[in-house]
Amino acid sequence: MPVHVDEKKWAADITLSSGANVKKCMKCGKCSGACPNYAEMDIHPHKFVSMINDCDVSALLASKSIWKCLSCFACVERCPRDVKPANIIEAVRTRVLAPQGQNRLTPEGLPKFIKDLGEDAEKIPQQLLASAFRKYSR
Amino acid sequence: MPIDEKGTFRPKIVAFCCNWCSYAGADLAGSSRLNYPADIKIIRVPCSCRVNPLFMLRAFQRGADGVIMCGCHPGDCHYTSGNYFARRRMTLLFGMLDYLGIEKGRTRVEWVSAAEGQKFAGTMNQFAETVKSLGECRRIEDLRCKESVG
Amino acid sequence: MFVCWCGSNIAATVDVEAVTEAVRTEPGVVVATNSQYMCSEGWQSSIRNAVAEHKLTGIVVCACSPRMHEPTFRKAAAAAGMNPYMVEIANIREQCSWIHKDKPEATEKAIILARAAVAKLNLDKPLTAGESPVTKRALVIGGGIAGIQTALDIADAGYEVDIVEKSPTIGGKMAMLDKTFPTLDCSACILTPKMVDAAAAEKISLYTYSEVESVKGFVGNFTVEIRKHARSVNSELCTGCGVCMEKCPSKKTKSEFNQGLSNRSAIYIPFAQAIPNVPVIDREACIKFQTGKCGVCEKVCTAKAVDYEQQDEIVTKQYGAIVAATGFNPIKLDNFDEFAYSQSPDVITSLEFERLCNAAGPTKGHVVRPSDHEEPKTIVFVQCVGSRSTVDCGKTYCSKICCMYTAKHAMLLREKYPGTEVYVFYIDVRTPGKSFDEFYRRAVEEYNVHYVKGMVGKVAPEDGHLRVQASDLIADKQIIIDADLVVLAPAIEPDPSARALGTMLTASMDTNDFFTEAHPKLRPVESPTAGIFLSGVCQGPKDIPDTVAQAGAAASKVIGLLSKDKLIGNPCVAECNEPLCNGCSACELVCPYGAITYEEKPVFDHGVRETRRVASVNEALCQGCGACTVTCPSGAMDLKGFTNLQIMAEVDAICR
Amino acid sequence: MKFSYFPGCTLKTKAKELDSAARGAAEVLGVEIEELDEWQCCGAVYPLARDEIATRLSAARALIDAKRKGQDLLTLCSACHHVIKRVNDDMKTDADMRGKVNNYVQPEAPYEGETRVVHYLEMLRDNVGFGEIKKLVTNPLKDRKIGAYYGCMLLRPSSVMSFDNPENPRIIEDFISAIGAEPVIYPYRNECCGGYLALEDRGISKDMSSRVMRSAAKAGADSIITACPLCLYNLNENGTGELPVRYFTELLAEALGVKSEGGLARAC
Repeated sequence: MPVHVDEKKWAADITLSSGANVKKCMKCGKCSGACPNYAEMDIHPHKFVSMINDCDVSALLASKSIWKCLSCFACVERCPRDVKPANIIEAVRTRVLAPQGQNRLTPEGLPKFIKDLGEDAEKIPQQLLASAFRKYSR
Repeated sequence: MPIDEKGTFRPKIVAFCCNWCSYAGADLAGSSRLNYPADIKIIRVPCSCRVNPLFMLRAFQRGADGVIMCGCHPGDCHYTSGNYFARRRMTLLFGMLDYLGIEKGRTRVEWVSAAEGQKFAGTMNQFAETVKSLGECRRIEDLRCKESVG
Repeated sequence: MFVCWCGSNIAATVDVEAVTEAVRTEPGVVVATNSQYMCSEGWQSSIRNAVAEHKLTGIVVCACSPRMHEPTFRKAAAAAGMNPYMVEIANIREQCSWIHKDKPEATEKAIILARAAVAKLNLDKPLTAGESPVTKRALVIGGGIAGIQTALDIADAGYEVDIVEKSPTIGGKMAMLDKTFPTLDCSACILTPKMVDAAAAEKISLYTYSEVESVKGFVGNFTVEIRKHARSVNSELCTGCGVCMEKCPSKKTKSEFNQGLSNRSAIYIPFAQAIPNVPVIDREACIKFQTGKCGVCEKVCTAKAVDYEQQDEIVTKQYGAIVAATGFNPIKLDNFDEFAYSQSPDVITSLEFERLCNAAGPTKGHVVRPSDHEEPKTIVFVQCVGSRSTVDCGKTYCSKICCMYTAKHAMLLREKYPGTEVYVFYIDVRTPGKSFDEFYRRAVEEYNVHYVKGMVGKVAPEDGHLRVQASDLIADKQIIIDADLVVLAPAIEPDPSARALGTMLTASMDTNDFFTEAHPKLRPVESPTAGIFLSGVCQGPKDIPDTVAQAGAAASKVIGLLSKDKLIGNPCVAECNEPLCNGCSACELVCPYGAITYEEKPVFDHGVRETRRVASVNEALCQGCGACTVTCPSGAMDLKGFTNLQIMAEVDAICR
Repeated sequence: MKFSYFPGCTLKTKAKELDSAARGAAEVLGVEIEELDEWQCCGAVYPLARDEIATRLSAARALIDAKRKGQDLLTLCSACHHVIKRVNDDMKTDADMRGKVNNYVQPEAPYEGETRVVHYLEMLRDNVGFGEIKKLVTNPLKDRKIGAYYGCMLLRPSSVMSFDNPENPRIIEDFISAIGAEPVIYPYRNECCGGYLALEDRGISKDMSSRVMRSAAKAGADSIITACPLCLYNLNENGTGELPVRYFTELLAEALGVKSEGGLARAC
């Protein structure tokens, strides 16, 4: 985790890469209302939008929500203002993963999960491995 | 080439605006304090269908660098159908002007409603930028007029 | 030449003195001066003096938009004894000083605009406006509370007025409501007397089950065709006894009036207090019309009023003024199925809820779940369904009435069923209006309604409940409620008939199909099209008090118009230069008003007098669009006030 | 009817039955399927970040190949469909992205999103027609109550996917009716199964998948069908185990009387 973060610049970068327009948010909270994984998150989808707007990036980078978002797009679909909270969460996650050695999932780490699954491991579809690496590593 | 003190090219742009929608849209741009270049001068006409292609030719003849016509949105013409006539006339005219070497970027038709001040200013900014990048238009300029005026 | 400062509005970015000096030497300019506020009474008198002193024949005013003060300056010119159409305005405020920051640049532009105006004025000719008579009868389109109130007020002033309503009865949406906020008085109790008054008023004629077919003409002189749909029941003979509805074997059609919560017969009166109290046959649902067999209603009708042969009838009438009062509908919720509206009968709209609450409704006012007719214990209200939304299926505006009626619904529920838990999920609670916020606070403080800030994200019908998932933004926690009934507050939108009507009336509309007013602040009940007035929600979302106020305002504007015997027309109309006209009829074909006809006329051309077929403009019909002028191949057609030469002079001045 | 076909990695390995049944059924339906020559993994995840170019390239290549053949591009796996359809939308609407991708791939002519991306279900609905399928069914799956599981990727975001009504879809239900079974509508059929977290955070996946399966079971379904290998895996491994989960193509093949072994052999 980077210690010194130029919050404004990061907020601008995240906004740009997410393609989301946080200014359009009217703070209705429907994204968080729709989120199927709300309970597991420390910072909820609507807050990602307002915190990016406030350039409050450090807290987002440290949040556990970025690992809990399912990318199911329920928030994107139901947002009445077309703000795209999931895109913002993803953009924050990519920032965290970007520096060397920040990968959440590594080929070396994989055996652990597979061992946990025991015999069932062979049922894992390629799609799961491919998507897990796309989501959690660079 | 008309160049101001700062050394930038200042195009001459004539805008024809219908009284009911786009002229009102221009007024709204004004009352919303939305900026667009002073190079654009608006002529008020009752309807876009009042704009005779000759007026546009006249403008280029007199040294205009760009001409834009604005009217009500299709279907919203105050006079029911005027903008449809205007649209067809301008399509033909612009084709001919292009043939004469007056680039497509110098002519434009845009539908702006009375509520679209933002769109009006945006369109004007864009258009002025395009015309500016195309530079001076002397293709059909009548130099005799120029000299007589001095 | 008069240049206005408009306080600092113009003078701050335009060097008014420089403009005055620059135009002083323009051809034809005799006097050039500037002042603080040209539109003020003091300066208008100084215009009068200048006209007299210098014997001016025309004036140019460099000021705000002609859309703002053209009438003011024309009046001043007329008062000074000048022809009022010898006034030209250079718009140096909206189109110059307000948009440019650089003073030299703005000043330069103002000078050019002033020169163009001078160039145009030099070619101006005195014009005389024609006069046209006023038909002293008004048409109100739409028979809801807006239309009824407008008609009553116009009739009260002594003018004839017709109401055209497309459904079988007048009354509109207000007739469906139970109680009204913030006083909780019964909607029917205050509406039905007005409906009765409208029916009884001598000056009011009702055309129910009728629609406007076409509109021709112009302010003071509209000709309107009204299509009276075939009721299949003779209104003259019908006694309204209702036996036909009782005996009708086709009883499976969803009642429009009850929002589909109950069924009605094929021959029906929408509700007990309907006006007129005459049934119509819904031919789609009628067995007789569909199969040819049945005819029960005809047999049981002792008054012999049922008439299967009845045809649509077209009535043509003349009007001086037309009022649009076409009202609204809640939007369809097909695209909001995250709230499961089409998946569970227990997810209803607020209008359906009104019917459930209403003592005359399908459940006699007993609030029960449509699925099992059980009393709901937990009720969830969801606000802003489709309002304030920028996605395709939503509406960008606030629907204005939902916050208040939801507070009302919540309060009524808690009062009638104290054992219920009532939740309202809101984005913002908007209560501007007299006694409105107090009303909402009562719902919270006295009635213990749970207001939760946060939009509902999903409603899942499961195990006979509706699992409502939302997040409380203030507590920052998730809320999951097993509700028995979910009430959605859909955005409201203009009735779909408004779009076609707008085209017929050439009345402009905004992107949401609300009618546009002539000025958002100063002329809120008039359409920019002369003679067309706006009443009620067709102009924008509003509640009953606002609607009634606007209805009255529209009526007073209509009365003002109808009280005139003659109207001064627009003199800027087309004109045919007869010697140039070649009789080709091109102008006749493009004229949207049918104002051009061809006549055999003596024409004097190059010393020869002969009879030719030439265009002739009816100045009363011509609206001055100028389509004919450009179409004319020989240049015979020109538009007074905007002649070819004038516009070219402006072009020349700008390009100089 | 001839389509270019993008099977995707999983269909070549763990989800062979999804693929083989689809091929077998297509034959009966008179649909010709032409697998793209050298397709690469779509990446399984659509890169939301607008500055990601590399991760869009394989989808772009598939699209360009289909354009070259002048065919619509048929997909089957939900994830592949999602990725390819969205990349195609980028190529259509995002000039900047279009420029960059074309710069990388260097096709003969710049690709501007011309290819139509069609999911197998859309093909059944729009090209073959459910009415036609009904006629071709030789073995109607009578007395089966089937819950459709849509998941996320086919439906959302609807502005791009335009697959069906995202909150109340009909297409798989209509499909179920066409093969003679009874569709069961349940509220969580378009909610996430938690697939992406199935490796890392299995607890969450268990909650999500169980909710979906319970919801279907409560509504009276006797089985669930899906188009997504990850959803299938996840519902099977992490669901409540109440209901069997199968691919929709398997049931289609069954209803059409297609022997799946033949298909399998060919696919291997």
